[in-house]
Amino acid sequence: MKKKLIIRTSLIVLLIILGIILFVIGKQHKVLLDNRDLTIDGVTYTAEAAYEIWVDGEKVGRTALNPGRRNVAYVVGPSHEIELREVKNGKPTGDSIVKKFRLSVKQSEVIINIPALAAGSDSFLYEAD
Amino acid sequence: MKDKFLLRMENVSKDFYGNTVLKNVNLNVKPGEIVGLVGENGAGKSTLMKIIFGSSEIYETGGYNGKIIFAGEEVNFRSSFDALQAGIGMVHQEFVLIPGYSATENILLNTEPTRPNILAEVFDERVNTLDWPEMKKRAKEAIGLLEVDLDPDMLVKEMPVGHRQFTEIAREINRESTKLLIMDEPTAVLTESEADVVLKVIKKIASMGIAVIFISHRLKEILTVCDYIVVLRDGEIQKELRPAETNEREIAEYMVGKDLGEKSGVNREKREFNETILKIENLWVDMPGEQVNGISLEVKKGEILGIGGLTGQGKLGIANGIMGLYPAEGRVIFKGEELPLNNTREILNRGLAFVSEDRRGIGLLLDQPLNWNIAFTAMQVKGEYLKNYLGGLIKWRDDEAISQLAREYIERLNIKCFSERQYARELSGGNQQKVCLAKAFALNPEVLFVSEPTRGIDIGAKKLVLDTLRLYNREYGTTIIITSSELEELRTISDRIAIINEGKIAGILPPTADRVEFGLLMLGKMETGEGVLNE
Amino acid sequence: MKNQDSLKTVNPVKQFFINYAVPILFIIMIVFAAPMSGLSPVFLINEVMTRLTRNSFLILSLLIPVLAGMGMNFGIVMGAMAGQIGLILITDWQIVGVPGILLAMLISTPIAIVFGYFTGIVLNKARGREMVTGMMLGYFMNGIYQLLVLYGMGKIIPIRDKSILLSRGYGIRNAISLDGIRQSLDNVIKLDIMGIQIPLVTLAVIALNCLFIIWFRKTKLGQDMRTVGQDMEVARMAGIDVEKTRIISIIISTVLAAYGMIIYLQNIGTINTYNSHEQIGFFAVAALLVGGASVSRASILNVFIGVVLFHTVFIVSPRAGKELIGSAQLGEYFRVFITYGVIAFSLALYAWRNRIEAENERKKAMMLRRASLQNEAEEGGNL
Amino acid sequence: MNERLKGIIENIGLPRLLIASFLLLLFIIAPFVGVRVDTSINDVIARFAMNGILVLSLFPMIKSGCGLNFGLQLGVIAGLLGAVISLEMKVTGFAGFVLAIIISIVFAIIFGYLYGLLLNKVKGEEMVVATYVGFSAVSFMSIMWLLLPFKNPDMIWAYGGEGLRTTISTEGYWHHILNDFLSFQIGSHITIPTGALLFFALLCLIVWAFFRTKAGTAMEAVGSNPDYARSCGIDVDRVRIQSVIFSTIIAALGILVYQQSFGFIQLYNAPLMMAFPAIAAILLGGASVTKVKMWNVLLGALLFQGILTMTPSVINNLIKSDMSETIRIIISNGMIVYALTRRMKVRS
Repeated sequence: MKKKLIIRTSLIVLLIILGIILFVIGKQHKVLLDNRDLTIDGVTYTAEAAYEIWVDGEKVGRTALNPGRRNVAYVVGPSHEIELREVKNGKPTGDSIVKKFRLSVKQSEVIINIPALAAGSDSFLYEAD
Repeated sequence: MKDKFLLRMENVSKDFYGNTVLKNVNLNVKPGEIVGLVGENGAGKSTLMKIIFGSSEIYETGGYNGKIIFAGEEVNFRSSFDALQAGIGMVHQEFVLIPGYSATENILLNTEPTRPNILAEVFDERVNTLDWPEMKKRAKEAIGLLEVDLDPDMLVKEMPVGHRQFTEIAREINRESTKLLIMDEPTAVLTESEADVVLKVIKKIASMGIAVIFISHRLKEILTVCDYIVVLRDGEIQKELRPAETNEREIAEYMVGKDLGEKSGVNREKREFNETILKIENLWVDMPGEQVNGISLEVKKGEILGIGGLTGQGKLGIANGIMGLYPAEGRVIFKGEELPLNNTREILNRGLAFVSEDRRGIGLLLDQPLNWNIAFTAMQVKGEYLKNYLGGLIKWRDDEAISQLAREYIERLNIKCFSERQYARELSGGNQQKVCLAKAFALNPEVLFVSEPTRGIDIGAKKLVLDTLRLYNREYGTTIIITSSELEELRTISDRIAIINEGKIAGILPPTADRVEFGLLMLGKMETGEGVLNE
Repeated sequence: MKNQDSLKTVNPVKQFFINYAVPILFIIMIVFAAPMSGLSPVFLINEVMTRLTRNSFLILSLLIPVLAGMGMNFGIVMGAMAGQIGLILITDWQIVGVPGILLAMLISTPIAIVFGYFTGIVLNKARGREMVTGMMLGYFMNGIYQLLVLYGMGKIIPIRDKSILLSRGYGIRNAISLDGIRQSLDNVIKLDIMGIQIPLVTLAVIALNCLFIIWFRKTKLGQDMRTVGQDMEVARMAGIDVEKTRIISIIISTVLAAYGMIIYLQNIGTINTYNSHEQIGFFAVAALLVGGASVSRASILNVFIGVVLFHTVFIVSPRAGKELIGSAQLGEYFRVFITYGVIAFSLALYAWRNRIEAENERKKAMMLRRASLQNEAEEGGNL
Repeated sequence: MNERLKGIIENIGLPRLLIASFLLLLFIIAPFVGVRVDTSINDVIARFAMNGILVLSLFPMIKSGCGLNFGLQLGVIAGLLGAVISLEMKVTGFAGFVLAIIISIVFAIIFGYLYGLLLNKVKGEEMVVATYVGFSAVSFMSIMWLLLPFKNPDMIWAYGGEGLRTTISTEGYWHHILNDFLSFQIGSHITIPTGALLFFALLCLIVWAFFRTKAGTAMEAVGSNPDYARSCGIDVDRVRIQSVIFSTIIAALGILVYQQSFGFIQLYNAPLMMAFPAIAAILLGGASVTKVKMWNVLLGALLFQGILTMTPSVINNLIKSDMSETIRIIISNGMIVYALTRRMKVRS
């Protein structure tokens, strides 16, 4: 009898854990990609270059993201990879930056600032208001 | 210290709400013994069996007095499951089987062997899968023990009746714990050849060391198979007999009791009747539990004919069949004209009426007032107690006439009630019965069937009901056919008494005949019955 | 003698046509209407395949109560409600894809268990009229569901996603789109065989459910349910807890219906918050009956035959109606008529047949008894 | 004391008591939330007159033991046929209404007879079969409304469409023909629809009288105890068919009265769910699946319509949200579920 109780309780706990896992890996995040000027902690990053942006291996938007523009990507799950490929006059320059980032389940909508990312700042990602 | 008896009952008594049905019963059964139990209706057989089998009905009505020791331990079962656990099995008269299941499934019902399963750890043992090979094996074993020819894969609904009974027995045998098997009229629905096999099976079971309590109305069976015979009457054990030292006549004597000489209540008036009013030819009635198997009978105008017999033998089927309440076949000739069977309306129109044995179920509109109950049939069948308007287009109920009729009968039959507007449900059994009689009388019938008129009513009311019937018969010359389980009642009122056994007439006796003769007829001793009549 | 007719076994061909009157009728309809509709075979097969993956799981959830003798469980709408609650929540939480579907199932499970338990208790009280009570209970619970979703969500139950709320600030919108999980189960692995799309994973889930039912029938619990379904009194005398067994059968059915609803809606891609579940009961029951099932007997095969026949008629009838009479609206009404008509016809036929069969049984038993008694009498006479 | 209280509650029935007190409460708080009591009373009376006959139509079938008439829609369809045929013939005013009644009765007799035959064949499963017969009849008629060759331009779609309109106005034919008959005002906001109330009363009287005739007595006996009736030589099946026909006719008249008051004939899916409110009302009035009295009809119609009128106005004003529909669903269907789960005598 007691054994059954233990098995049942642990099964329920297991299911709850499964639920949490599903929550984390199935969570969809809206990622706004800003190629705009940004000032963080007194440092200003200015948008100068256009980039082709790849999130988790998929290209966002059909064309490159010009300075001053914004695009949107939807990602699912906690950890992701973003790649910027610089474009000049419609041609890739070959320069590319790859960056990994993590999102918590609370972050439904985040903004990634491209100039900050390109400049190597760690605070390129922040929550949208 | 091992008890040599498997079952010992010491001074077991039982009453239902002050009505004693069993008095100081002492019964001892050894392992492997076959005990025959006989008795009239109401002798207490079924109550005794219910006590042993732990029927919850007994527990709920206050239990019993006395001691029961089973397998060396005192027991007091609260439900049949307790009894089953302890090792008592029961084979019922009506089959407790699933018709759509095979013999195997029925034999192992709720005792199926299973294969363990991981999911059972989470949910319940019930999610274990059935172990079919094991089930088949066990079913075959049980059938093998009985040494009968029973296909374990055959569906019960496709089996002949006898095989269904074997299935029931096999199920009880299959329970390894079974030490005592109660068999309540296991042969009642079987033909003789099928019954013979069942008897063999019973002997076989006993030889395996299982004790059997065997109830049957067929004395021949009791005498062939039992080690000893217990006769119950009025809740008491009358006698324990050994088959070798007794005969059917003696058993019948103990069962019905000897006439005490004076024969006080018996109808001794000899009346002559010449004209035949009702001629029944080869009547078959399909009434569940009371089947009539080809009865021929003549009823004389003006007489009171009693119909007796044990429960389930078919005596109730005759009236129900003729009145069209259950499907009937055959010919019934009333005053020289054939009655259309299965057409209640027409039969009522011709002047026959019926007071049903099922007072509350068929006899009354429990939720309607008395005046309705009494006048309803007459209103519907004869168009009485109606006011016609618009040339008969509107038939308005004449409540005043109905109430007057009701008041008349309330007075004549001395029905105790506040007014004719009281609901039938609120009356006592005896008064309800009188309402039923009044309903029939209101039709002014030429032939009146009355079934079990005194069942479930107290002694004072019984006498009143019977007196009313007698009076009605004498006053109006109405032919009355009264069916009753109580022989004494029939003897006080009838001019002739027909005893029904296994759906046939076992014999017709005058009320003055010896009780034992009646007893023998009830137990199916047709030949001696006829013989006695000729003496 | 007139009674001897009843002794003869009924002509098996006739018996077959009586038993399968509904499916045969549907096959005839399809044979006539399909060519008339002018739909191409590939289109038709694709459509039927879609309906098959969409509906089968839901209909399978009806099987276990039939086993337990409780008839068609119109109460599966409550399972559907549970499924929808799960879907609404994951939509709000923005859990997408297969994890979203699984999470919706996980959330709907305890809700469905509670609903099923409640239904089981009510149906135990309404013994002998389970079907009509289950149906009315579905309507009743719809009120409770509205209370929860239309008034509770956004007020008592926090909903963050304003886009699924009504403009007044609480209560879920009439229609919410399931973009996050739309056909994500179907699309995990999708085969294309000669233009026919086959969503393998969904089919696998359905197959899993079938296996579950087959396995379940072989368990002790399944056997007990069968026993209860055949004869409650005998089951009780054998020591089976009849009430509990019946409740369990309804719980299983309700939980499966919740999953079925989720599978159904992920294929469709939008929830009609206040309508989707309403008709699920009718359509599922109708499809099962079209598949040749009856109130007391339903198999997995009936489910698939039913889905194919019922939905083929559904797909074909508006087009055929338009070709024939020039009215598409007519086909729409015809679908509804078919659904209700099939249920009415099957249930009536079943009740009627039961009465006739009982009467035949009685006559047969009487004849047998008579024959055996007469035989015995003759033998006795010969001795 | 406690026992007696329990007895009283048991007698009236807990749900009835709850709903009656709820209704009373609504009336009490109505003035405080700005709902006029007199207009509310006016609405309740109007709706009572409008719906009462549909509730009454359940009476004969419960009396004869056929149970709750879940197939009420058949009567409604007979009434709809009467209405549209009468309109098609362009007979206006009182004559038109009488014509509609006559045509409806003819259809109701035919439908009721067939429906009764069917119900006799499915004894024990009447309610579930009746529900779906009702549903399928409504959807079948939807097809018919499209196909039947009606010509009156007041009834068919003005342009492009096919068949009859979904709602047809009775304006110009027999709109408010009963409501306005002898109607009078009490105060400024209460109008008594005398004619409709009289018609309802007349039908109640006819039903009451019928159950005092030979045939009615037989019907009641069949409902009380079919075995008793059979043993008295009554053809139980025939009596049941009579009761079904009777119920169907009253339902047909009920929908006609409804239409003249409502002002529109609603076709297609409108009658689909009509059985449930009527059933809920009679149950609310104190009837059960097997027992009914005339006062159950009147009380039930009044209580149920009272709730329907009062909840939208009062509750909406009170909590500023429209919960009336949800409350209606819960009360009416809950009432039916409650009645279905009451234990009743087991009959063969």
